[in-house]
Amino acid sequence: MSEEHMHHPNYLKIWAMLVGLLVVSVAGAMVGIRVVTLITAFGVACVQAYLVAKNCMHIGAARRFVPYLVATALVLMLLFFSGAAPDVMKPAGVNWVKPAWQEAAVEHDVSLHEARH
Amino acid sequence: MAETLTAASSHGEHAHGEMSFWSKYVFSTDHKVVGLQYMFTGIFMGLIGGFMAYAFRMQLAFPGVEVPGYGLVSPVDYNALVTNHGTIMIFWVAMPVLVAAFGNYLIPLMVGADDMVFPRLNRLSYQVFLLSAIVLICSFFVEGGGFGGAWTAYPPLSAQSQYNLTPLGSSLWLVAVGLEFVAFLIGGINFITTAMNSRAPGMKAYDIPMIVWMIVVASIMFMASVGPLLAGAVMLFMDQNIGTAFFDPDRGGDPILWQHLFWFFGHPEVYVVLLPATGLVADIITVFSRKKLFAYRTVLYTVFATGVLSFTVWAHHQFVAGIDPRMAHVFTVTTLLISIPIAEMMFVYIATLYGGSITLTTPMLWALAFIAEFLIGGVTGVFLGASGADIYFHDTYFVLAHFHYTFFPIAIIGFYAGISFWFPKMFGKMMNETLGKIHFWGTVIPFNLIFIPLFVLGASGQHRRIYDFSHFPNLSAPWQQDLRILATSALLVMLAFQSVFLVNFVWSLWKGRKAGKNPWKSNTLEWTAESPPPHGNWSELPTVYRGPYEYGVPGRDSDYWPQNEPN
Amino acid sequence: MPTGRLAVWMVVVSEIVVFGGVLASYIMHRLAHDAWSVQAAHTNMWIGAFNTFVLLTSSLFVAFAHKAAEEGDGVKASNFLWMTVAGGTTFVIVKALEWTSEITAGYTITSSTFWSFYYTAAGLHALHVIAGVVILMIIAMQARKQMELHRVELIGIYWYFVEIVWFFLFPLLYIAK
Amino acid sequence: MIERYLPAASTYAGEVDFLINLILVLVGSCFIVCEVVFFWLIFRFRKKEGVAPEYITGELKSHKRWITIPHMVVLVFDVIIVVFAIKVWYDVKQDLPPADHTVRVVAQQWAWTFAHPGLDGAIDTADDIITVDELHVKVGSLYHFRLESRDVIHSFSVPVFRLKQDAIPGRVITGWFEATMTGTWDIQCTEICGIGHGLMPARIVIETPEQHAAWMAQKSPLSIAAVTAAPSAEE
Repeated sequence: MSEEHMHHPNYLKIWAMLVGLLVVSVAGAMVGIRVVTLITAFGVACVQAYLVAKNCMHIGAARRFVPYLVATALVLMLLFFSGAAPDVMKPAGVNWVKPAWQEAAVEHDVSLHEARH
Repeated sequence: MAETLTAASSHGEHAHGEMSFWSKYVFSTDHKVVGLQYMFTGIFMGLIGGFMAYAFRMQLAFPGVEVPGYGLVSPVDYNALVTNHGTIMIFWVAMPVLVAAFGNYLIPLMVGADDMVFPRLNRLSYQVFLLSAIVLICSFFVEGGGFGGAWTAYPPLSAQSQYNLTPLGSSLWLVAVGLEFVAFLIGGINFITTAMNSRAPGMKAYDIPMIVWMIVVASIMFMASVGPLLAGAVMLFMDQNIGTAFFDPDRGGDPILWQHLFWFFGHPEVYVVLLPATGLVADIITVFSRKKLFAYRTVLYTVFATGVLSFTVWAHHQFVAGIDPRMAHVFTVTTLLISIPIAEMMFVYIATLYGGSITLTTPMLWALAFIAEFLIGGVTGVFLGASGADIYFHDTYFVLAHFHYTFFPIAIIGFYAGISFWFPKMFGKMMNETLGKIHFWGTVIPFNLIFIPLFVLGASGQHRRIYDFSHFPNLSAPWQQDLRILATSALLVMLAFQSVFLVNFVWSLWKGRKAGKNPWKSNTLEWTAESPPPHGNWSELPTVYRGPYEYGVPGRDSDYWPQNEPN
Repeated sequence: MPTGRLAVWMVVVSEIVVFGGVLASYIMHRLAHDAWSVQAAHTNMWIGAFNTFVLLTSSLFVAFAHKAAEEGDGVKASNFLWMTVAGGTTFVIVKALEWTSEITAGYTITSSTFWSFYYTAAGLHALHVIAGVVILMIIAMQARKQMELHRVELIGIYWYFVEIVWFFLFPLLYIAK
Repeated sequence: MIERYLPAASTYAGEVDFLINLILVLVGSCFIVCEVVFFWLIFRFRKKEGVAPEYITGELKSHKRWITIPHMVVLVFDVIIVVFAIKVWYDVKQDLPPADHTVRVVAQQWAWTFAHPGLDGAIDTADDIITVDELHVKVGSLYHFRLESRDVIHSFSVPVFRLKQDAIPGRVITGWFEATMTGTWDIQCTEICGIGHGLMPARIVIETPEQHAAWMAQKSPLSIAAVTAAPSAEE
């Protein structure tokens, strides 16, 4: 096996934390306030991912190059998102519009409006 | 642990002693055999790609004429030919020959390892690659013909068969490209781990030959950029065959998304093939000018800078493709920024020549031609990266000539430089210098005569992927047709001269002078093995004492100082 | 650093960008189309939460297996790995039942782009789970014979990665409505 | 460089050409210096008997200068090019001056359909003049074009205007041009759009206001109606 034995944290404790976080994210969704739901859901996902990467995947025990590369991959995805979103995510921009998307959004608003009344 | 494991597995292979032809050459796990398999497959695909170029260039020069050996080039054929010429030359020639063939052959030899760390994965990588090549070739012969929507495969044209009329051809094309990516992901992981973990004792980061660094950085870039396109390929495949609407604007999708997914990979891909070529040029010019590489660390930093910046420039391919005009400003700045590390790399190579003792052997000629020709490709890129000028040049023959001035030096000149330099190591024989020089001039001069006319045609507004320009009054002036004929004639000459290379290759294999271990008096480790190296490379693995470019060190009798020679 | 571990991390990095491509595309569309919340309301959060729990627990066993393998106890490691296999299989079965009910309710992959993304992202993840289960079984059989014990750690890293992807898929597909 | 092959026929064509010439001069001079130095070095340091190669690491500051100074020059040139490129791009693509007229350009496999405003001066009315593969514009008037595609991606390129814009299905993209000389020129589709991509030529006819009025009188549905109505009024 590896030269140095890995430091093994108490996996049961981490498992309990992860389950607790899962309960939090489900509970956040039950509250019914959109902002709270989104914050708990994605906040929990990030915390869970960090816990697993640090304690179970032992990312710290890997060569320093590895966490940098993982971080780079994540940054690249952020970069891709920010490069593509101004075109793909928007129904209109400078000197261009997507008529079908705008119509769909209007229809959705109308149906929401009708549903409320 | 890793080292003992690899050693154990490769010794397991040795234990068989005399292996049958099949296990020695076809299903071999030896990195050298896998590298040569990649190389010969690449050459074979290159012949197909060259033949395609011949067919459509003939059509352009002599519209409607029966092309000898092909027949009439219909508009359908024309589109399929240009599409598959581009796809083949980038994914099935440049990638396998530069990254996989030289990477497989050279990395273990240059870092002093007996094989790749995962020999069986290496074999798998080649098998997947071969399968992808077979799928691609099959796609030409299915009903409806090969895919004809350009190598960029923009949907909705590529996504919906009522538009492209090649329902099966476009799906097979996509599957082939996807398989090819998987092959190179597997191969790339092998290159990175081998270079990081199997280096000879004493070989520190700055003692690694440039080509190894470059292939490793290229593999990392490939690994980090190909994912979104693989995901996009899955989405496009489902659009084609299941009826989803990821790229269909009428049903909530967006065709521009594909362009972003494609070019987010597509631009780093250019540097993925560029870096290995520049790496081998660095190794060759230092040997034949008997000079230490000028500012080794600077070169390395320029490589890293290029690698990082290359991820930030992708939308310059989409300036006029419907992206928001404000985004073009960002991508113009990043695109022109990337010219700095690349220019610096070229400056370093030119500076390396200073004070040298230059012999113009065939590999050196190729390496110098790479620098001279790539400079043209580099400077013409500035016209296209500057958003305002790109409005005019986008999708004209100017673009086409520009990227052929980058890809031809990379893939073809780079390949010939590498093969003429490492041929003695690969096959134990020297190549014929006279034939090599005839082939060199017979390739490089016609190459310029093909593409300089195309720059002029592009500047006069000639746009791409048109099978017959006589429908466009502004493009059918006699002087324009003359330039097209000139380009085609030069292509024919260039293709004919490639037979000199094939003759030289076969003749040298058969009758070439015995090479010995180190015919070029080079420093790097591969030259300390037998030519050709046996399975396992060395009977005793080498130890490294210094960097790879210690040529002409003052106070020594010989002008070179091999890496493995104790002080 | 052991070669195998380095290689698995490389696999993880290349997978991050594959899933990153799908998820970035999905998020862009999701933010662009408020109307998708109507479609997203039809996914069942409780099934998703149950599957999260199953994956969480299965990777607990992988952690135990890794520890056992380091101590050289292949049989114990193998037992834990088989429990992980059971978890992965449960995940796939639950997923299959869930999809069956959605498809019979009329929400197929071509119903709308939301459902296309839903099936693509979850399907790609499920394929990774299935592949992981197959590899886990091979390694469990080897570990029982005390062979290749270092591989227990390697499949563990991959399995955790699959789990982390699910951590993000769960809110994206089931909670954000 | 471009005017030698193709006249400049729009208000911004001169700007684009100037940018291209500027880049040509800047990178061209870099390129020539590089190649001259390169070939001179190959000649000067060819192998001579008894002359040993020099040992230069390139790590010394005095040596690195030979790299860093050209590198700064490239940087300065880049900055100049970026400034002009952004200026041109802003004028051509981002900033829309107020229009005199608007035309609708619709691309499909494999033809261009142009909707010109008729006598009422507005598009999307009964008075529109619809033409296929022929766009008529007045010299000296500022046009907006609304670009659409019915099926796949096409690209609307008018080389004499130095104008190019892809037509994306699902999007309406607006751009502008103002012609400065009369004549008839090519419109190209520059994005591959299927098997008929090579058969998608159109023409742009730039006319004097008088010619344009005459053309409009002949083609406009309103004036045709007036002409057919006129004889009965005279009788």
